[in-house]
This record gives sequence, structure tokens and C-alpha cells, in this order.
Amino acid sequence: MATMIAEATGQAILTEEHKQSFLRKYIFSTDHKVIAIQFLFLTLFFLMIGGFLAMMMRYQIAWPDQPIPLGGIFPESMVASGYILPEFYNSLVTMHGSIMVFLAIMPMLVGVYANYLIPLQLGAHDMAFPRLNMYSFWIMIPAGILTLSSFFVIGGAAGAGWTLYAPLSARPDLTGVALGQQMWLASVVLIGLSSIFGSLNYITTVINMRAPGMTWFRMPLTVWALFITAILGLLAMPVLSAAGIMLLFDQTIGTSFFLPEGGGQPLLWQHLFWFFGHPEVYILILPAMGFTSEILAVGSRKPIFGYKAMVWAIISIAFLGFIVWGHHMFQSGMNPALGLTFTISTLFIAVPSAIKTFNWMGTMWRGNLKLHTPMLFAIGFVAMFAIGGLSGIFMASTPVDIYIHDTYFIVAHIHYVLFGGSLFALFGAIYFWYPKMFGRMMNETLGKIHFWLTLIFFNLVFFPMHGLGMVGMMRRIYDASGYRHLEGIADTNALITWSAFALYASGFLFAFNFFWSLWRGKKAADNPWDATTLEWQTPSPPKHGNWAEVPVVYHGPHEYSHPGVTDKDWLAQNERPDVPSPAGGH
Amino acid sequence: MAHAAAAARAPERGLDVYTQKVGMWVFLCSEVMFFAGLIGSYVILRFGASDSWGQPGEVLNVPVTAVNTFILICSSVTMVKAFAAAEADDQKGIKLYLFLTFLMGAMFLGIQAYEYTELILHGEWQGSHGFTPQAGLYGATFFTMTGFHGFHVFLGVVCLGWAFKRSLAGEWGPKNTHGLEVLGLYWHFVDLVWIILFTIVYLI
Amino acid sequence: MDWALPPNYSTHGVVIDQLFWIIFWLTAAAFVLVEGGLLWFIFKYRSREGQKAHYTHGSNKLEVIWTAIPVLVFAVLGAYSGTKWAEIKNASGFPPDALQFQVVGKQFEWNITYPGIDRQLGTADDFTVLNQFHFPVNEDIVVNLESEDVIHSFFIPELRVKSDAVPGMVIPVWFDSRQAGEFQIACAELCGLGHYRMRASVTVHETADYEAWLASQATAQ
Amino acid sequence: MSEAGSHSAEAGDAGHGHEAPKYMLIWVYLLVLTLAEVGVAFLGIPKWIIVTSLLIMAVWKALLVALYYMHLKWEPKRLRILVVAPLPAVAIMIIVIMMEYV
Ligand code: HEA
Ligand code: HEA
Ligand code: CUA
Ligand SMILES: [Cu+2]
Repeated sequence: MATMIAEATGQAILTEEHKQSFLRKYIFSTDHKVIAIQFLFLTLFFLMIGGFLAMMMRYQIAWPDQPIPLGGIFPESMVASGYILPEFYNSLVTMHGSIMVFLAIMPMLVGVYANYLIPLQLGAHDMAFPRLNMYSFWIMIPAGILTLSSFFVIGGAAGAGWTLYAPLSARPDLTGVALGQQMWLASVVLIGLSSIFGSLNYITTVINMRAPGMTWFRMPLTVWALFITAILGLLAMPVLSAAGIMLLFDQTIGTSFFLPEGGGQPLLWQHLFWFFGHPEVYILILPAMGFTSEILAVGSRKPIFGYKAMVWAIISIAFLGFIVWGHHMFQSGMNPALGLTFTISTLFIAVPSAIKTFNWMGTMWRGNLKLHTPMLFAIGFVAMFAIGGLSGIFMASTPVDIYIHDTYFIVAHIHYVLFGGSLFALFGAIYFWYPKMFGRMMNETLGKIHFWLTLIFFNLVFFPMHGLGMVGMMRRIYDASGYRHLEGIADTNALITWSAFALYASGFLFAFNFFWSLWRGKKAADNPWDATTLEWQTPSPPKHGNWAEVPVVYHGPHEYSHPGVTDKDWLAQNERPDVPSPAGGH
Repeated sequence: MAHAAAAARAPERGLDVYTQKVGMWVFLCSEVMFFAGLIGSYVILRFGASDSWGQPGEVLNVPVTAVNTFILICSSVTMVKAFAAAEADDQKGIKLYLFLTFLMGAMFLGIQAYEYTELILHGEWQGSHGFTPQAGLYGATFFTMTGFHGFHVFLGVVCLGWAFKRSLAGEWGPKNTHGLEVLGLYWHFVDLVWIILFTIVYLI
Repeated sequence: MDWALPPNYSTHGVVIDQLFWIIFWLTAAAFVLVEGGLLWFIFKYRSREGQKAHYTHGSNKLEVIWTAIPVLVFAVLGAYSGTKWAEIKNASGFPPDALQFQVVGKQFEWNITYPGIDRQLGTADDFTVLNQFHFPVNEDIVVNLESEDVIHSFFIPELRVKSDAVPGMVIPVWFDSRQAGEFQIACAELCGLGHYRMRASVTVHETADYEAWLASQATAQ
Repeated sequence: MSEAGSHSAEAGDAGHGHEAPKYMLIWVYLLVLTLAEVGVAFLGIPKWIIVTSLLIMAVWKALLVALYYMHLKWEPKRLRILVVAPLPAVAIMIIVIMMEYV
């Protein structure tokens, strides 16, 4: 708040920054590009951590009766005489889910790319509130530290699932986790604050700081997606903060908002959580859809098919996203009369996704497909997201959800949309914008190998989980042996686990490519992909302040293979006003 | 750097208000959702729970809080007066009104602190002595909602102090009203939330 | 592992399975359309020497088609799902003469209270058994779910039953079994460190056997 | 809303281009409404009348603050749209969750 007022008093942001100390330039920088890169390193680190937790979980699920290798290096409170303890398994699931969602994917989508791309693609010098932007990164540091250190406090890390349903999450005596849960909640409140500061910046920048000629319907779809995502974050995160604070009070000072013995309502927690939680999953997919649209257009050398329909699809997903949350609660004891409304709204939210899917295909149709690594990941996104989305239809149908709720069918759905969706698009985005960020290309060959390994092992890990769900394997169980209906799934689980290890390993191939290219990668041209949007019309990497002169925009965002241009197959947004810009339609 | 060499055309039309004001309104939208989470929970818990709530005046001291409401409303009017003074370049007025706003904000907090102490030490609710956050849903929701409102007032008071300090150096004036206007938006919003809270917590 | 739903023995489960397979074929068609289309495009339109992309901004006609078809499909699917859901879950529609049980979840066990010989809960001949659920075949059963501590979930895969047990609430669940047999109750909601082993046995008796079992319990009490 | 017309898009800021609002008059309104609220709360009339009238007065007061002190009355329409945007979400959240208990 105070910073915003400080900024409101209006100092020039850029002029003062001729000579900056190293600290101001690279550490406490207010340059949106530096902040984006800081976010990138932070979130890749958490991706690695979240993946590591998943590997431990997978080991336990596949071989519950075998001690885990190197188990001795863990404290007794986690791994006793080589065996993962059930309470530690619960912490693993919880922290895997929450780290992936809150510290890896979400900040990678918005922290990195909203920061990096919004000013560049709109032709602005920086964010509207650069200092606030810097805070939104630095708030993530204590949040991350809280999260990581919670593993090592008495009672261990939070273990009530990433959805932390009360009363399990509210009463330490029921889990043995007290401090860990509280640290989790504190860290989520911080992340919420960071994300609100971020959203505020993105929204204001998009609304008020577009370059001349950058009308709403000339904005690249990435910006549209990030803009709408910011609105979702702005309206959803505070509800989580409020609910989280109430839960924290239940934990610490003895209130009873969600505890029935004190008159509270356990279902209220679920409603509040999912009122946030469902918009949250769209926060996790919309930017990914934006990147995909961008990369598909570039890779197909065609304008986006149905640009306006895409924009309206994004907007309606966001709008409907606020009225479907009950589909997570069909079996929760919620008033069954609400079931019908939520089924219908949930099914209808699939319509804009269908529109988007078909428009992506339309973009590729009769294109001139350049299958470079970013393009491969973008196509992979469409292919995998479709699978994840289609499995969502099963759950949206209330009667079917009775059976598959809380089984591995859901786990399969989660990962098809979050990994096959968000993370595939993110990998594509990293390969795609890497040259702009760092001035060097990532290695193509390694990139392609990484893509194929990821695609294959991803499907080997998560496709069989649909089968596990159909058989009836419950989520979040430490040991599936002992259930009669689960006899005979051990081999499938072992296959999944081996594939998961391979998937994780291919992540390190990516890491190697990433770091190697930082120093050794081929020097990148300013516009290595022959792309049209504004960020490619700057040097790689762009200078502080982005533009010596603010660009003027004459064309829509994805003018590839324009018949009026003969010397090349693209037309930058700020180039040649004499080429007629076809307005929408055909 | 030569950013000053402005483009041939003006930037695209946004909301037709300056950026900091847009930012504050966007921030207030998120605040609306935060308080909606708290107030919504209160409404829902009260509507759906078996727990009972005190009648107005039974537990809470309505007259004292009515005075406090009065103070907060007055501070809103002085805030807006400070802004008007800045537009009119009335330096004395700016200082006076900012100081008054700051003072009344601080008074609000003081009275709230007094109210809390009284309730915790001498409040009576359902036979138990002392009305605390642990006193059922009534106590929990009461302290959480008013507490978070108080926290917002506190942040506002800090910013008001800072604005007042700057006014002593004569920094506000017709050329520099944005900071005051944005701070004012925040302050009025806090007042607005209190209007709702006072009604549903103390009077219904 | 056979990739199939376990055999279903309940009446309402037929509806669930039927809907499952309807959606399966629906989504399978969409799957083939999307994945097949993508593969085809990759092969057909991959960049070759001298190839030029076809410049188009889209087609409103197509846009309308692929909006309208999903809307129709989902409207029908939603209406059908919603109707069936109401039949399965709406407590006011439960058979009034159903046999009532009380099931209380607790870390990490299921306490089942039987209505006794008089088939009425809340009478003197009620008795409670830990982790054993017996009931007669071909009869409407209503379980009143409760929980003592945290949220559990009452899950019998073969009967297609799942419902959370929430502390502070009583949640009625209706089902039946059209075949006698041995099943298990699994807990499907994370409820603490013993969640994975919170199970109970389910025995569906022929009617006469159930009476006999009740009698044997009565003597044991 | 007649003032809105005189507002020039160029200046873009509240506080310019319209007459000084009658801040003190609004203040009097607010005080009177507050007193009325406290009075109504202690009347011995049916509870639902009390609740309804209190809610109406609270919303009325909130609107006065938003429109006059926060200058919404003079702001461009685009900003006003932004400001009311979260309200549907608030309404949906509270109303739907309350349906849990009816
Ligand atoms: C990025 C994240 C993301 C996305 C995009 C989605 C998208 C969807 N989700 Fe998912 N969901 C999650 C993340 C996501 N979800 C997570 C994390 C959970 C679990 C939370 C937890 O409990 O831990 C969850 C859980 C979840 C549930 C609760 C299940 C349960 O717990 O019982 C449901 C139920 O309705 C659901 C439905 C849907 C639907 C209908 C969509 C739709 O938006 C999908 C729309 C897309 C398509 C349909 C595909 C493309 C369309 C076509 C190819 C057109 C043709 C199709 C047809 C005609 C059928 N999801
Ligand atoms: C975005 C989210 C995301 C991602 C990417 C993943 C990735 C993985 N998840 Fe995820 N998972 C969730 C989100 C995610 N998960 C959520 C929300 C839940 C629900 C939690 C709950 O129930 O509460 C869940 C639950 C969940 C379960 C269910 C547990 C249970 O119910 O008992 C399982 C089980 O197999 C699982 C496995 C995996 C595996 C094997 C991966 C693998 O794909 C991981 C492979 C790892 C990588 C691909 C990372 C590679 C990157 C690097 C190595 C870093 C490179 C570094 C630099 C360049 C610096 N997950
Ligand atoms: Cu009880 Cu899980
Ligand atoms: Cu959802």
C-alpha cells in the first residue's frame, strides 16, 4: 500500500537508473525482466523439489514393503529404519501438491512470463509499479523458506492434503502436525500477497500502458490470457487468504470456524477453498493456453485461427470459473440440490476449452509447420490438455463422480492438465523466449530429445492412472495392499514408478541444456523465430527500459504469411503501416 | 536514455484515469474479496449454525462503538477536505486536515483497543466471564472481522503519518495531488467496510 | 490389472456405469478427432521446401459449429446426469421403508450400528459392531453417515457408493446390493496417518442368513 | 450524473472539471443515518424489519462514501465498471454457500 502511494507521488522510474550498483541491478532490481528471470530460477528450483517429493511418493506406492534406498539420510521422524512413515507420506503428498501449484507452476506462469512479456508485448517501458513488482518477488523468498523448513520442525510438514480439509488440518491433535501446518498457512498467505501485488501490476499495466495503436484486439493472446489470469488471481487469492487466516486461528488461538465441536462448519472451509481453488486451476492453465496460441501461430506461420473467439473463450472460462467450484464437493455431503447447478456449469465451462482446442487445430491446418522444440511442446500441450480435459467430463457428471471421486482417475486428470497442460506449455515457453531472455539459443537437439522423453514417459506415468482409478484405487494412500479390490495393481504401479524416475531424469537433461546454453548456447538473433510481436523487435536481451522509442502498432498480433508482404512470411506489429490490416473475419 | 522522445501518437486509451488510481482501485477490488471472505463466512456461519449470537447491546458496547463510528466518518470527511485543500493549494488546510485525519484514525484504534480490553476482561457471554475469540463463533467472528478492519486502519494511519510529514515540507499541492487522492481512496474504503461491519456486527 | 470397473452389484450402480460408458465413447470420439487431427496435420503440413501457409483469420461458420455441438452435447449430458444424481442422492426420494443403519467414522475405524430385529434405529435392540457391515441382499439400505473426528469417506467400490462422513452432520446414503457377497468399505478421504488402512468388511447376506446373523449377534451381546 | 458530462476525457482525473462536491452535506447525511441505525436497532419491532432497514441504511451509507468521497460519481464509466466487477463474485459466493443450509 505504502509503496503504491509512494509511487503515486510519481518519481520517474527510469531516468534515475543510469548507474546502478550490482545490488540494484541484479538483486533488488525493479526491472521487470530481471524480476522475471529471478522468478524463473526460483520456480525451476521448486519444480525440482516438487518432483523429488513425487519420486519418494512413487517409490512408496510401488514398493510399500521395501525400504527406500538411502533412507538412512532422512531423520527418524520421516523414514524409520528405511521405511517411509505414513505421516511422512501424507506430508509428501501435501507438499508435492502445494509446492507444485503455489511455488512452481503458478509463479512460473505469471511471475516469470506475465512479468517478462506484458510490458514487452505491449510496448511499455516497464510495469506500472516496478517497486511493488520487486516486492512481489521478494515476498516469495520467505514463503519458500517457510515451506522448505517446515519439513524439519517438530511434527513435520503439513499433512492434510493440498486442499487441507478441516477439521484434519485445523486440529493438531488429529495429525500430530502443528507448526508445519501453520507454516504452510503462513506461507500461503504470503504467496497470496505476492500474487495480489503481481496481479495488480499486470492489470494496471495492461489497462493503462499500451503503446499507441495497441488496441485491445491487437494484443497478443498471451497478454490476453495473462491479463484475465491476473483478474482471476486478484479476485480468488484474497478469499484463500481470508480462509487460511481463519484456519490459522483455529490452529493457534482456539477459535472454531471450521470445527463442529465449537459450532463451526467443516464444509465452509471446502466452499471457501474451492471458491478460490477452481479459479486457481484456471490460473494455472490460461497462461499456458496463451503461450501455446502464440507458439502455434509462430510455428505454423499462420495467424491464429479465430482470434476473437479465442479472446472470448478466455473471458468466458474466467467468468464461468467462479461458478463451478462445487464440482469438487459432489461427495462432500453438500446439499445435493446444488449438484445439478454445478454439473451444468462445469460442463459448460468445457465449451470454451473446446473452442480453443479446435482453433488451435485450425491454426495448424494448412500451415507451414516448423517443428522446432517450442512448437513440439505446444502441439504436445494441445494433445495432452485434450486428454486431461476429456477426463474432466467424467467427473463433471455427478453420478460418475460418485465412483471416481478421490481415486487415481482424479490424479490422472490433475497431471494431464497440470503437467501435460501447464508444464508442457511452460517448457515450450522456456525454449521459445529463452533467446530473448538470455541472448542465446537453447540446444535444439537436446531440446527435441527432452521433448520426446517427456512425452513418452509422461504418458507412461499418468495414462495408466486412469486404469487405477477405474479399478478403484484411492488417492493419498500410503499402502494399497490389503484391499481386495486393489489386488493385482502392483505391476502397474511399478511401471508407473519406473517411468516417473525416467521422467524426472529427463528433467535434468532439460536442466543441463538450460545451464549449458546460458554460457555456451548459440548467440541468438533479435528475432530468431521470425515472430511478429513487439518483444522480438528489440535486441536480445532487451535493454533496461525496453525501448529507446515507444513503438507504434499497426497490425494484429499474428500476421504470418500475409499476402501483402512478399519478402518474408511475417509482418511485425509495428512495421509498414501501408500493408492493409484485415480486421478480424477472413 | 531518450525516452523523452515521445512517440508520434499517444498511448492507447485505458481507463481515462491515471495509473496510480487504477492501481488503487484494482487493489481495492482484491480487498473487497478479502473482506467478502471474512464477512461472508460470518453471514454463513450465523445463518447456518446452531451457535447463538448476542443481541445488540447485550455483549458489545454499542454507544462506545457508535462514537467510534462517528470518529471514523469524520476522518473520512477531513481526508477528502485535505485532498480538496491540495487542489486549491491551501497549504495550511492540507496540514490541518491531514493531521486531523491522522489523529482520528489513531483515536479509532485507541478506542478499539479499549473496547477489546474491556470485552476480554469484563465481557459477559453465555455465562462465562470475559468475551474472547474463543467464545464460540460469536467471539471468533467478532474479533477476526473487527481485528482485520483495525489492522487496515492501522496501515492507513501509518500512511497518513507519512503523508502528514510530507505536508510539513509543503510537498502536496495542485501539482501533486495523486498521492493524497490514492491514500484517500484507501482510507474511505476502510471507512466503507466499517459501515458494513458496524451494522452487521453490532446492530443486527 | 484389468482395465475395467469392478463388477457392479447395486441398482443405482447400473446408471453410473452406463453413464461412465456413454461418456467414455463420447470422449473417445473427441479423443480420436483431436489426436488424430493433430497427427494428420503434423504429417501433412510439416514445413517443406517452397511450401506456403494458407493465410486465414478463421471462419465464423466453423466457430459456430464447434461451439454449438459441444453446447448441445453438454446440455443433454448435464440434464441426464442431474436427473440421475437427484434420484441417487436426494434424501427426500429415498424409499421410506429402507433398512436404516448408522455408520460412524472415526480415526481409523468404522462403527456400524444395527437396527436390530425390529428394523428400527433408536430402539433398545440396537447394537454396534466395529468394522463389520452386514446387510441383506435385494433390500434398500440407507446408511446415516456420521463422523466423530475428521472427514472420512464411505466407499464400497462394488456397490458404487461413496459419500463423505463429516463431523457435525448426518448424511444419509441410499444403496442396495443385488447379490450376496463379501466386499470392503474403504476410506476415500485423507483422514490422517491411518487413512490407508481404514477399512471394514462388508457382508451381503441372503435375507435368511441376515436374520440368523442378527440373532447370533443378539446372543453375543 | 449530470456532472459526468462536463468531465473531459483529457484531464482524466476526478476533482477537476466538476464543482466541488458538498462534502460536509454528505457528512451530515452519514451522521444522521448512523444515528437512525442505532435507533432502529433498539426498537421493539419485528426482527426482520430491523434487519432489512439496517441493511438498506448500511448500503445507502456505503454508496454515499463510494460515490462522493471516493469520487465515483465523477469517474469515467470504464472505471466504474472495474469497481463493480467483483460484486457479482461476492454475491455468488455468499448466496450459493448459504443455499447449503436451506
Ligand atoms: C490446469 C488445471 C485444470 C484444468 C484446466 C481443469 C479442467 C477441468 N476440470 Fe479439473 N481439476 C484440476 C485441475 C484442472 N482441471 C485439479 C488440480 C483437480 C483436483 C483437485 C484436488 O482434489 O486435489 C481437478 C478436479 C476436477 C474435478 C473434481 C473431481 C473430484 O474430486 O471428484 C472435476 C469435476 O467436475 C473437474 C472437472 C474439470 C473439467 C470439466 C474441466 C474442463 O475445463 C476441461 C475442458 C476441456 C476439454 C473437455 C477438452 C477439450 C475439448 C474438446 C476436445 C472438445 C470435445 C469434447 C467433448 C464434446 C466432450 N476437475
Ligand atoms: C503442477 C503440478 C504437478 C506436477 C508437475 C506434478 C508432477 C508429478 N506428480 Fe503430482 N500432484 C499434483 C501436482 C503436480 N504433480 C497435485 C496438485 C497433487 C494432489 C496433491 C494432494 O492430493 O494433496 C498431486 C499428487 C500426485 C500423486 C498422488 C499421490 C496420492 O494421492 O497419494 C502422485 C502419485 O503418483 C503424483 C506423482 C507425480 C509425479 C510422478 C510427477 C512427475 O511428473 C514429476 C517429474 C518432475 C519433473 C518433470 C521436474 C523436472 C524438473 C527438473 C528436474 C528441474 C530442472 C531444474 C532446473 C533447470 C533448475 N502426484
Ligand atoms: Cu478415514 Cu481416510
Ligand atoms: Cu475445479
